[in-house]
Amino acid sequence: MAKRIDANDLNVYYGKFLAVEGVNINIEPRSVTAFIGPSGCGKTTFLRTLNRMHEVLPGAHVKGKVLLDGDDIYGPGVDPVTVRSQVGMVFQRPNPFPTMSIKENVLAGFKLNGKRLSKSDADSIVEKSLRGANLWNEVKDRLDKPGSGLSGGQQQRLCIARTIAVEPSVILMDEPCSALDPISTLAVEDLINELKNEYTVVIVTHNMQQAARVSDKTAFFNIAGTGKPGKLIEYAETSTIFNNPVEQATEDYVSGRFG
Amino acid sequence: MAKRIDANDLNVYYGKFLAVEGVNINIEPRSVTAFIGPSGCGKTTFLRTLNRMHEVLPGAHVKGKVLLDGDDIYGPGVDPVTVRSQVGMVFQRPNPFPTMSIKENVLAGFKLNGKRLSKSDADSIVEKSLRGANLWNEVKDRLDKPGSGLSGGQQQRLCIARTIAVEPSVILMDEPCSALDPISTLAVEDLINELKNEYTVVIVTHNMQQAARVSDKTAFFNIAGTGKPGKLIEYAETSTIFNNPVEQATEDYVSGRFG
Amino acid sequence: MTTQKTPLEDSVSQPIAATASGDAPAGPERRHGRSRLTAGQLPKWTPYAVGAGALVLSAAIMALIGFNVAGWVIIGAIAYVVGMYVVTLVKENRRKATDGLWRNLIIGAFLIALVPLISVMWTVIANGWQGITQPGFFASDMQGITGKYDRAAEAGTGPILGGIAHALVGTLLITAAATIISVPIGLLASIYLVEYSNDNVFSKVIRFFVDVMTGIPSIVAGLFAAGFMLAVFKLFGAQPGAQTIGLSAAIALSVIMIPIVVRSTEEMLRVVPNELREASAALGVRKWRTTLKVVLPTAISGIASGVTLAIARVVGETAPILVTAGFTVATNWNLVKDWMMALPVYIYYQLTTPTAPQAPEPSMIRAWGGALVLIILVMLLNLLARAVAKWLAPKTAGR
Amino acid sequence: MTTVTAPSPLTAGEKGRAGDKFFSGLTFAAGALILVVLLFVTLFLVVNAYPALVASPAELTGESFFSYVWPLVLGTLLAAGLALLFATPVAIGVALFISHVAPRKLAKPVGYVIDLLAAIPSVVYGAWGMLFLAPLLVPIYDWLHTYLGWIPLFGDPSATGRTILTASIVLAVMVLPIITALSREIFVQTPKLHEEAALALGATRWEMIKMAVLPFARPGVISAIMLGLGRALGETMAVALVLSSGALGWNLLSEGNNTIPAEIAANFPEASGLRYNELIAAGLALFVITLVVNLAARWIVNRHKEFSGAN
Amino acid sequence: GGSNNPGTSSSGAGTSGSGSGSASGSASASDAPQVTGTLTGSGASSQQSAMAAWAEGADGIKSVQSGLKVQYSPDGSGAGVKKLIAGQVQFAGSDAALDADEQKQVQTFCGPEGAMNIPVYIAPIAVSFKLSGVDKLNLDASTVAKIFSNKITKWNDPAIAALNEGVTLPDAKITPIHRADESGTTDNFTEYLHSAAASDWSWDPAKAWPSDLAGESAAKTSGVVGLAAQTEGSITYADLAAATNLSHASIKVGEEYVVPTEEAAAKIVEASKRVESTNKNDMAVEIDYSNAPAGSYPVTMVSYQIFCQTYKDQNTVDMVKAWGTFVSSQAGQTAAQDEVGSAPLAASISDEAAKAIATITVAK
Ligand SMILES: Nc1ncnc2c1ncn2[C@@H]1O[C@H](COP(=O)(O)OP(=O)(O)OP(=O)(O)O)[C@@H](O)[C@H]1O
Ligand SMILES: Nc1ncnc2c1ncn2[C@@H]1O[C@H](COP(=O)(O)OP(=O)(O)OP(=O)(O)O)[C@@H](O)[C@H]1O
Ligand SMILES: [Mg+2]
Ligand SMILES: [Mg+2]
Ligand SMILES: O=P([O-])([O-])[O-]
Repeated sequence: MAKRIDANDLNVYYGKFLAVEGVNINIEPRSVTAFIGPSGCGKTTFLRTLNRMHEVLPGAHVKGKVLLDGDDIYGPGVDPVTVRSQVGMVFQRPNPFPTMSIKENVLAGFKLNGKRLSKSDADSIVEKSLRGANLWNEVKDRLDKPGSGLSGGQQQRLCIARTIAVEPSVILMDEPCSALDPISTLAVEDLINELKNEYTVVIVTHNMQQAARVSDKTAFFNIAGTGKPGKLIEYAETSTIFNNPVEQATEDYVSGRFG
Repeated sequence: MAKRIDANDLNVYYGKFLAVEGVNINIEPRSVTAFIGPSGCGKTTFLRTLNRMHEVLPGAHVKGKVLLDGDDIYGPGVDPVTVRSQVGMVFQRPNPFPTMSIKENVLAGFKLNGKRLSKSDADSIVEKSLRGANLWNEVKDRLDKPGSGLSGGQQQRLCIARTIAVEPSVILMDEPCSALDPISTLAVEDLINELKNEYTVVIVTHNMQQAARVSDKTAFFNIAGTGKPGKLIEYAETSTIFNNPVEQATEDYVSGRFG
Repeated sequence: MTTQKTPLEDSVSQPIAATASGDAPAGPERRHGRSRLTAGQLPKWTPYAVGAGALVLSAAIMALIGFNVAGWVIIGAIAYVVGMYVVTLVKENRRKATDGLWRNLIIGAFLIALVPLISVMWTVIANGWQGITQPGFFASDMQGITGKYDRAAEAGTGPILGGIAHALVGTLLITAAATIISVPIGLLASIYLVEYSNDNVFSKVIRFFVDVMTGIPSIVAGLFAAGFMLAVFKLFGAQPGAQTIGLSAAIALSVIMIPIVVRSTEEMLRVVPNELREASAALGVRKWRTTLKVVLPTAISGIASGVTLAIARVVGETAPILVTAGFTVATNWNLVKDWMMALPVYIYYQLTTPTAPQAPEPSMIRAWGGALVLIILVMLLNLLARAVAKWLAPKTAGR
Repeated sequence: MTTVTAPSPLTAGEKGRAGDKFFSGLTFAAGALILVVLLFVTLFLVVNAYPALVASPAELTGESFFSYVWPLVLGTLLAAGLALLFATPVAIGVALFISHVAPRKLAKPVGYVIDLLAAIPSVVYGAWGMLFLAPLLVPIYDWLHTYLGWIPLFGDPSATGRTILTASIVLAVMVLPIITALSREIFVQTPKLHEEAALALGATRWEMIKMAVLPFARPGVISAIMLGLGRALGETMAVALVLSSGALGWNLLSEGNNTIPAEIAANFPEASGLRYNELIAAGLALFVITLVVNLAARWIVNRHKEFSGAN
Repeated sequence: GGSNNPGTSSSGAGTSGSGSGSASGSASASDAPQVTGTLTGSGASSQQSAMAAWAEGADGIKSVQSGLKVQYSPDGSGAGVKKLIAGQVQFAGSDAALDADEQKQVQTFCGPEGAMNIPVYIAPIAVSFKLSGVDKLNLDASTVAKIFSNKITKWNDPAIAALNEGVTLPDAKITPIHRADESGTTDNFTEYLHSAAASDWSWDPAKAWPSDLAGESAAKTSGVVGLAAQTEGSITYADLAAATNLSHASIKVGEEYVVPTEEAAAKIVEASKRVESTNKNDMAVEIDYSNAPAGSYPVTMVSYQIFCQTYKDQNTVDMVKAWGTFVSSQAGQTAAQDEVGSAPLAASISDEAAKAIATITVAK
């Protein structure tokens, strides 16, 4: 199920503004990769290019290639929808559908695509996904209540549940735990560890410890200054990045006081 | 400038749903208080009652008293606007005004006072606030660009800058660093330390280390189970909470694996 | 997002909001001394005092220039608004004064809007009630009704005969047909503008011309539709005159409706947050499904409002229907054959060419009765639209 | 780009894509259809107006088509302009009242009540205007003339009250619900997040509206006003019934002035030959005005373009 | 059920008969063969009330031709003529006879002989006023012209007073009210002023009120009548039958003042000359205002129905004949008089109309 991702010389633009420049990276299947770096360096931007969410914004576009198991997702004739159904994403800001109940939110990936589910299948998917996101116990009694009536952390976990419910090959997570308490964080990290057995997982995090705990490889992004594009500075085994990075910038960043 | 806050027997409702029950807490002026607790336990809810933001939601109301330097902010005839201009707030989700430029965002609250600002005054306030939120360097060249074109962490810092620009007596921060990288987090923590000299600061955080680092006192909230109200379990010096808490629940929580 | 956004309940010590705010009950034991939070605040009775003062002042002014109630109330209201502003400005501060001023102006705007509403409604109900309570008013058309009966009715020697059945049937059919034509076109076009066009030149052209289209006078729309249908019918070799049918009227009305639907829907779609589209896209949902299942439901309340507005607009049109669907006294259920009557046409002709010129009263009664029915019809539609919107709309709650 | 030998699995899902293509094609077709309709309307207007545009002055109502139509053009703009002037502030006030000021329990019924105004057919507005409003306004016009007569707008008052001012008031009442309903829907959609942001800064309700609601709603409100303008420009029956039409004049209190739709509606039934073409040409003139007014409005709007509030 | 229509219901011949007292429907009073079908007309709104009587009334066409359905759209004379020319209707109602141009255009549909104008509706146009304390007023053409051209502005003007000895006229402003829409009424009224008071009325007669004459106006007959009734000191011109709640001026003819009545109106039409026409059966009349016979009322409008000389098929011919003959017959005219108060055609004109209509045939 898991697929590998390779980005070759990827430049990412917002209109004319070059936000991320020249990224080359190979992400192995069945692995967890963490993106770290200072705020505004382009982690989210780059992450969003991996499932073609970037181009949703007006004027946003990329140059270069992103290969999913060797197929260029920006190749001619490629349907972004096909890409996105294989590469799922959890956003930095939780965004449950306000028109839907908690249950419908979890099933959104099926329901919106018009797939029919038997009630028992639906129930089991809902339970499995919500358990996976460590939310089941908190919401099992109010599955029919609107998803927007949840606390910030609960909403974030709901979005995680929604994404894993459709079982994509690759899961991108943009700071999935930033709104979570340690217990939920732990649960999500466990989940990531589990997902790794079947999926390719990419996560953006500001939490070095988390990166150190969950990821196999770590990519450090940095930005030279305001208005400059973000760049991939170093990409290596997580232990290398945290213990003996090649670049000075990496060392400076990871040895700063931890968040 | 700083003011003390006392909550007496505070119950907080969403319509009929009792979300937080029986909180008694005394927050000293010129101190930093951290609220910790699992997701969904009512930290945000309680925090929002301290500047009457809670009642903005339909059906939401409180019972009990919150005293700001001895005056009940829920007393008869009290204008919430007066309360809010004394008790500032940074939200869990960054919310810069999308139609305003970065500069206008920073000045948004300040301008409410209606004092005419000379351009140089305005500039110095913008710079001071943005520096305080560790955002100045990243945005100084694009102060006239929209605030919504910033990265998640940048937006969050923009909101912090906007709040401190008003110089309220009390500053409430709901997970201000959750979207920030370690460097910015550090800057915000430094800022909190500085603010403490003049203001009363209350912060919600999931990061135990952060709570330990910046706060003088810590309040631990917990929830007995789904549908039950959140409660203030223990409130004491931060060192006490982290080293020898009275309650078992507190001990369990703070000794869990850290986020 | 809520369907009907509730007001933010931060009361500014004004009676209207105080009733609704979720204030905690006043603590029984007030602290000695006034709270600093309420320091410098105007006492609760201020609005009443200023109001009384304003009315007295207004009475004095009216005494000078001749008393009349409307003038007294209007000048009193202005004096109250100004008075409250000045008092708050002097006793509290400029911000509160401005806030109060705008609040009063906004409430004032509402009250001003009520005046014509009540007046028109009063006129219609007072005149129309007798009409709709005539026996057989809804069940009969105008076949066989001539001036003789109206003269008798006006002389008090007979009942008021005739009714609106034919016009009601016509209006319902024509409006339904126009709605069926315009709503899908309008919705789809606005979806194109917001979701698919990427603001290309073509979309700019559409948007611009849709605006222009809103200004086409209804009579021109009618003449156009009549000419267009004539050409179409000629093309198929039909008898000239065969194009005078309900469907032609529906097409004329569509020309008026479409721009309203497009414009209102476009605005409503535009305010749907992008994060919802992104959330759906990230789940691998196709754009058309995202549009239909996420974007539209989120905007449905506004869309329903726009569609209702469009229907309300065309359901009251006279000229375009007359020149396209003809004029008849008999009930016709067939949209594609024979002339068809519509309520506004009926009302217009009953008003302007009474069945009995010497005894216009029964015609007036029928006309106002028809007007009342038309209004009730649109209100029912409005309720229906709201129900549909509520049914499809976001479940409320939350931040 | 790549020289793929085997087809990429990513391009395989053509089937699923058909739905998208179909739907986007459908929306495009709808947009194109609107343009086609408008093209037909334009064609209809031009073809039917042409004879009047090229006719010798002797055959026309006025000395030339231009001299016939320009007073009507100004009259139309005057009536619509006044109507918008009256309606817009009230309408936005009412919309704000419903969305942000009225107690929650009141908001819905109030919105419904205001929608009632939209439910009233234009014939009825016309009848109301001529039978009820016009006589009511006579003393007020007298008063205006007595005290403000030095302003040229308030000249000799009419004995019947059927003046351009009355017509504008009726038009204002008619466009009010349009602007109100759409603005209200937009106001209601203002993100809570931004409203709360403003309130948390210590904004009063009005300041919150100014800071968060109005900027967010600005484009939508402008659209609503444009729709109202379209209605005011194109309204036929109400003006035809209310206005005692006549030559163009600045005196708002006396009979006189006319609008193009009313002129067409009043004279179309008896028009034959060139007169008919002349009326259609007047319709074309209105079309052109609408075009110009919209161009101007867009130009003004775009000049002040700010950051979009939607996202 | 629940229908309160007096005549036939839409289901056909059955009569629910709640209000109708006279014999109708199946009782075919005519010896003419029965025709069935729908006849479509369009045109002058002035005829609409009479049309209701002819098409729907108990004494209307249904009483002689129960299978003939006639529908009439009061679009206005111009629109009606246009539709006839375009072949969209089978007959037109018009306040003005076809002019030479229109006669030519109508030949496309009606065949080379064109169409015939048959007078069917004669209406006195009353000069009506609202002046409290005054209900009788004598006026002559020149005074009327001066009033409507804003030369006389007060009710107690010497010119009016001179014609009304013994009447106390108030010192009140006169508010003349004219038709805002183009209309046959205005056409006839201005025609009268133009020919009877040429020196005081310089404008050419037209359907539209002179554009340089300022004044209050309202749409449609009911509009001017309603506005006049609302406005003290007003004066207007309108179809006598519709000018309710107003007083009517007597108009000077020769040396006497004639009260507007149906009979007086019929009289002048009878005395009028025919207009030259390319169709030999055309009965368009031109009222001669200057030589109005004594006791006739000159301000009179004649409204026509316009029929083709030939139609494509026999059934249409039969329908048109049945209809046209009935409407112009004494029976039809009396029905309209009963219902609307229009002036019945003189018997001689009826007869002539019957002959003209009898010549209608199928196109070869
Ligand atoms: N919609 C946009 N339009 C223009 N510029 C943008 C947009 N979104 C982000 N940017 C800019 O692109 C750069 C990278 O932003 P990005 O959101 O990828 O940062 P990030 O690494 O995710 O930061 P954070 O950790 O704060 O989320 C920043 O300079 C940001 O201001
Ligand atoms: N608008 C709302 N309506 C109803 N219930 C709500 C609403 N917002 C929050 N709740 C409920 O109130 C409880 C407390 O929520 P709150 O947001 O205060 O949690 P929290 O401690 O801030 O959690 P987190 O750390 O995840 O932000 C939760 O059970 C939540 O589901
Ligand atoms: Mg980011
Ligand atoms: Mg929270
Ligand atoms: O019959 P009119 O043409 O005067 O309406």
